[in-house]
Amino acid sequence: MSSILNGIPYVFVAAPLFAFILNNAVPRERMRSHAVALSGGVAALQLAAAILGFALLAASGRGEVRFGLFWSVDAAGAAYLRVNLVSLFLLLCVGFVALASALTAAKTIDDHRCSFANLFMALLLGMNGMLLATDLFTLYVFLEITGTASFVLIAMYKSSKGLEGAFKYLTMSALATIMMLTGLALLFMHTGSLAFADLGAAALSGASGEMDILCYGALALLISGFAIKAGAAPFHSWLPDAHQSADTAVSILLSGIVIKIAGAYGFIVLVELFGDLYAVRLSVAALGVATIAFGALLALVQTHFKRIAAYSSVSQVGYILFGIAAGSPLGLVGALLHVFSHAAFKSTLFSGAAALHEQLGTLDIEQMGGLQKNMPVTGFASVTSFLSAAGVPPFAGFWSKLLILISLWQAGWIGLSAAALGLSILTGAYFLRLQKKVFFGPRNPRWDDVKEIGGTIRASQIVLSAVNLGAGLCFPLVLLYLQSIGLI
Amino acid sequence: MSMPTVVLIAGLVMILAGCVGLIRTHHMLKIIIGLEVAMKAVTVFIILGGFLNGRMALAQAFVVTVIVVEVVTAVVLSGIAISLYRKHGSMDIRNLRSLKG
Amino acid sequence: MIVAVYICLGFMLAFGVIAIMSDGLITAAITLAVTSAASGVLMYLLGAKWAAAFEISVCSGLVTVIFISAVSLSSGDKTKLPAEYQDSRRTKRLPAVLIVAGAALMCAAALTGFSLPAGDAAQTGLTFGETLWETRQADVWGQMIALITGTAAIVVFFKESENR
Amino acid sequence: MFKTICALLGDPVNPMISMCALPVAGGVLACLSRGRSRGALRMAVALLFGAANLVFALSLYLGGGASGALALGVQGLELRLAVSGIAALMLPFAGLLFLIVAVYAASWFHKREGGGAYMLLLFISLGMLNGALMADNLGVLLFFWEGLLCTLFGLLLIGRRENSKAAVKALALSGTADLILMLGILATARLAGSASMSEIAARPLSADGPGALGCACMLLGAMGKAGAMPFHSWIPEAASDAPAPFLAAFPGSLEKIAGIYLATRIVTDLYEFAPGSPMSLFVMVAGAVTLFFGVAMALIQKDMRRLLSYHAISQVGYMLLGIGTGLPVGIAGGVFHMMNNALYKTGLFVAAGAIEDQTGTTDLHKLGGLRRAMPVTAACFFVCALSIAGVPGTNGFFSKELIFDAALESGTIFYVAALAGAFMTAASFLKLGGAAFFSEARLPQGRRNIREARLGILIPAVLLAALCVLFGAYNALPLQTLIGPALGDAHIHAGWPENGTLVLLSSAVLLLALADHVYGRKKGGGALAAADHIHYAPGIKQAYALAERGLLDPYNWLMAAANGFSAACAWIEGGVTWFYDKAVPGLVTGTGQTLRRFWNGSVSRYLIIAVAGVACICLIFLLAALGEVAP
Repeated sequence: MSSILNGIPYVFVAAPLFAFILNNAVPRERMRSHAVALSGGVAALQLAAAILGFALLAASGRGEVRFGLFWSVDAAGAAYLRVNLVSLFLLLCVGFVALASALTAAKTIDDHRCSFANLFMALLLGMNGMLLATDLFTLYVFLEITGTASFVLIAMYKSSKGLEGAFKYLTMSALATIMMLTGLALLFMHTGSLAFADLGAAALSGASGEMDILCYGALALLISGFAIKAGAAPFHSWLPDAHQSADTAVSILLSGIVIKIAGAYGFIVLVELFGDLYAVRLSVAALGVATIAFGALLALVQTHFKRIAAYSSVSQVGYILFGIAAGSPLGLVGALLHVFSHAAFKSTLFSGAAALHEQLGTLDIEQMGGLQKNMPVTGFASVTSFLSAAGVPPFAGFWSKLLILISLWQAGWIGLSAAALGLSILTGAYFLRLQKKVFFGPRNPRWDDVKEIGGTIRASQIVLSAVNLGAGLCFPLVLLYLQSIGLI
Repeated sequence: MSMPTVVLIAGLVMILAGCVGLIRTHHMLKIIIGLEVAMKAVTVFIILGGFLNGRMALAQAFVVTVIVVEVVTAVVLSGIAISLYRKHGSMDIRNLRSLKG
Repeated sequence: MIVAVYICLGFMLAFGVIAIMSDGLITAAITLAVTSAASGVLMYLLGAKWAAAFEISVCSGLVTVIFISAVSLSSGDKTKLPAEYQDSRRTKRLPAVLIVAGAALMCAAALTGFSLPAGDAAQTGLTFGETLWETRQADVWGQMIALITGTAAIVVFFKESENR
Repeated sequence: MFKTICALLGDPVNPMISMCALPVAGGVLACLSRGRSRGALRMAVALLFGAANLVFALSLYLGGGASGALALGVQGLELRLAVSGIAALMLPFAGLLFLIVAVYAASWFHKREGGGAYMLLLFISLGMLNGALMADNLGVLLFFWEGLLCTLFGLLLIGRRENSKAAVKALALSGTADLILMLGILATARLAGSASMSEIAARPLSADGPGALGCACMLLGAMGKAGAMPFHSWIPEAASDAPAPFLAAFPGSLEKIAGIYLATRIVTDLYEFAPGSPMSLFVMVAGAVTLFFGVAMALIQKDMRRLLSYHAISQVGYMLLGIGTGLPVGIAGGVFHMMNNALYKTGLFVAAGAIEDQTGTTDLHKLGGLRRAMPVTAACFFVCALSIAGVPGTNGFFSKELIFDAALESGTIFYVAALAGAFMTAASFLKLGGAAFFSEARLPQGRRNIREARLGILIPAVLLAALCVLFGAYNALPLQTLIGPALGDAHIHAGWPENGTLVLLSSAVLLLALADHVYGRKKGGGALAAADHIHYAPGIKQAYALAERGLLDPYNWLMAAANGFSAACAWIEGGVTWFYDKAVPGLVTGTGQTLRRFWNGSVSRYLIIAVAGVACICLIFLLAALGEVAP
């Protein structure tokens, strides 16, 4: 058992890397038809490995598994990678969303299949690397890789809008890079190391107990950088542009997981390291409040299906930030579970967008209406995602939001938890508007002959709706588990 | 005022200059210039850190990695800019207003 | 040494500002290369010889090449920025802003008594090569992956044609 | 006899329950009667069930009352019925009147539509009335009371679904009265610690202090059922188009029985009702106002139904005046007057119904000279009219004298008001009798051929008139045999009144009314116009105009207030709706649109916003560094 557990982490790096090499070693003409299937296989492998690893690690009672890629981790001062329960859970989410994205990509991506597979693997490597890293600088490097792969994926078709979205994302990311590197440099100046083990609030305050003003600056800059990457308001400007313009399969990846790994995971690390500093948690909470409100308000007035979904992602990231800001294990669990439930319902929604785009050729919700009859599966899947997002029991979103609210309450932020609860009305409002305009109401006669989508997208929609509901129904088990380890 | 303090302040001023360049320019490629100017200051910061805490080797390792990443970013940025130029026939970022709201 | 450091710092700052304010793209590229070189020298003076070498070769070399090839790919022999960009006019207050900001920071530092140590900490531990290869393996893997991502990007942007 | 019935039915509560249930069964039978012989069937049902009810009631009365509880199987909830005293007297009286009215109604609906539902509701009303009379528990009483209201509403609605104004008015006014009664019952039960009337009667409550609210509310409830002001205004409205049997049954007798019964119980059993107390004054004022203004409105009516209906209101005033004195003689007079009124007012309504049945109108402008065409009806009418006018020797005279006696003892002003009422009553009946029976016929051509009314209508009329004569000629029967024992008062004076001065004054007033009538006839040119000189007298004319326009109607005030209130509610509700439907979504989407315009797609703006955000986060950290932000 132990040897299996020790072997599992290698999958997360080796599988995408091997797929990348295979993808480029085989002639493109031959590879073309298999590239997306290859990506899907890697995603499925990652999902399976993460589930297995999570179960084994939880059963073994070890906190983490250290490993190096073709280097020994035992030497003093040697760098190492590691997986723990948090990163395995997030690796699971990555695999899950990647699989959903690959299923959609099989239908939506015609040209550039090989490039898509290449960049997909690079993106997976970037995200996995972030989750495996044990050093802030390594985290930064893989963050940049994630970002670069995302830019290229968005711009892949070189359509005017795709390029524009990628350019905006890149420009904002450049700002984030400057912020984060400055912060890292200032931290490094103070501590002499950027390994998680050497960092922490205690390390910053030093012997005198007084913290250097530069360290405060460094933390502020790091938080700003991650906020840009996470699309937290008011740094979210790039997010809807980029997510709207990308291919839907890419949008699933970006909205479903990239913003959470690139942004929210950064916050998780920061709060874990520096959570003792009240200002860190406070600024994350402030970002959370602004993000939920701005995202929901802006989602309410959009007319493009994917843009609504993108703003909804902004809004939901706010809830994740809330959970992280609570700074308690329960808050972290809530945030992680919300990452999962959001990944599930946002993938569902974007699969719906892919279906609508394939069948209708447009995503302007003003032109839609009454499509429930034509596309019952899409409509039903969309309803499950809506219910999960609005936090209606027993869907998955309800439970994760509930845990987040409880953790906020426990952290003494009663006003914030009330705000989170109140703002979730807006979530319901914009999703209801979307449902009404797209699936209910009178049908535009233009769409009389529209048929339901088939193939992998339909399969992914059915599976994802089942996950939305099934995860919620299984949630009491999760609660029991949490109770058994003393979190609730 | 010690020399590292002066370097620090000059670096901060230079980062400010880079950000202003990033924000004020209307030319896509000049975004790269702004970014690069700021990044110069940041690499100097890292080296200054090594200089101050005695971990110069580590600082140099960081800088090398940063430079590699920077180059990749510059390549991608110029790739996007050139593709956009082929679309719009201009490098004006004011053309990039079709996605908004 | 301190004087040399200050001179390099001055060069760096001055050419950086010129690069930002210039209307000509080639001018900007060249002044950026000078900035880069100045910072490389500064690093060398601070004791970072390998980083300085990288800075001078890659940044002032490779980035300038990339930049200039981008310029030539986009506008052929037209190296002047078109008049409507007017970067020099739009950033004409930049030096004043920077001087004010620098002075303000100086005053703040002086008033709060903030000062970094004078430096010259005894360098400890491994050499650059040992550090990079024996304690930063993860970063090296990261560099590699970044480079293959960059390659994939180049394929997408410069090799594949537009199909849609 | 009661023993026999008890032996047949077992527990004493069973015959009492059957008195509630039997009428309902009869009503259902009458309602189900179909086909050509349905009129005869209804008549048979009316006779059979009316007689059965009367037998039960008589057996109860002769058996000296009864008491029994019907346990409903729920702890603390029992349906307790108890009959004694005044209730025991009222039951056979109501049964007798009901029998007459039911026969009349069956006859009236012989050739008309809608009889089934009417009979059903009439019978259910009897069941409810019996229940209300027998109830010992105040809650049970309230239940039957409300049941009576429901049947009243239903009766008013029959056949007039489009024009349900009178029904709604009745529902609103009686419902208000019943609500007040409910309040009073709650207060009373709370004060007494029991809702059982027999238990409260053992230790009557004080009508002062906290008891005043309960007493006043209960009395108002009783007055509302009896139709006193200010709960009266639905009666003239209903009189305009309700079927004649309804008028005979409800405003004429059944409601008065219920209302006066309850008022008597309150005054004699539930509360210590001292003469001269504020509560007494309150009831007397209500009675005086009702009798005076009721009859004043009756005086000017030109329609038989409306005229009689205003009298029905006015007569309640006498009863209340008598009961309100709190004196034994007054209470006895009030109860006696109620019984008399039930007889002659029902007789008058029956006679009016007979006239309407034959001529097709009740408009006095069109009637006249019916004395010859309908002699029996005319005779009955005159007997009843003499009674209501209080001509010496009639039953109405004797009850009024008792009330006058009590009123004079309580305050001269009440006596004067009562006398003025007597004057106007006499005057209006002189006018009515003269116009309908004596003047020459004015009916339109083709309807001149008037015949005597049907036997089914004549018999009730004759019976009622005969009872009036009996109660007048032999007043010891009602006073000493019936009312005295029922009220527990052995010293009621029967026979000719003792106080000769009062008799003289009353007679003088009647003569004055006759003189006024003769003067008015001469001046106005006809019996119909005999009261016009009062109607159009300066000063009074305007008051009447206001009253005719309904401006003095408390119901209209209530409705105006209710309309104002509902308008205010609608305004508030509209505001709330606007707030939720327009303002909040408008604000939210407006904010969204503003934000949307702000994020205008410009990269520079995006960067500036981000830098501003960085500044905000730095500010948080700066404050933290300065120690301004702490958990």
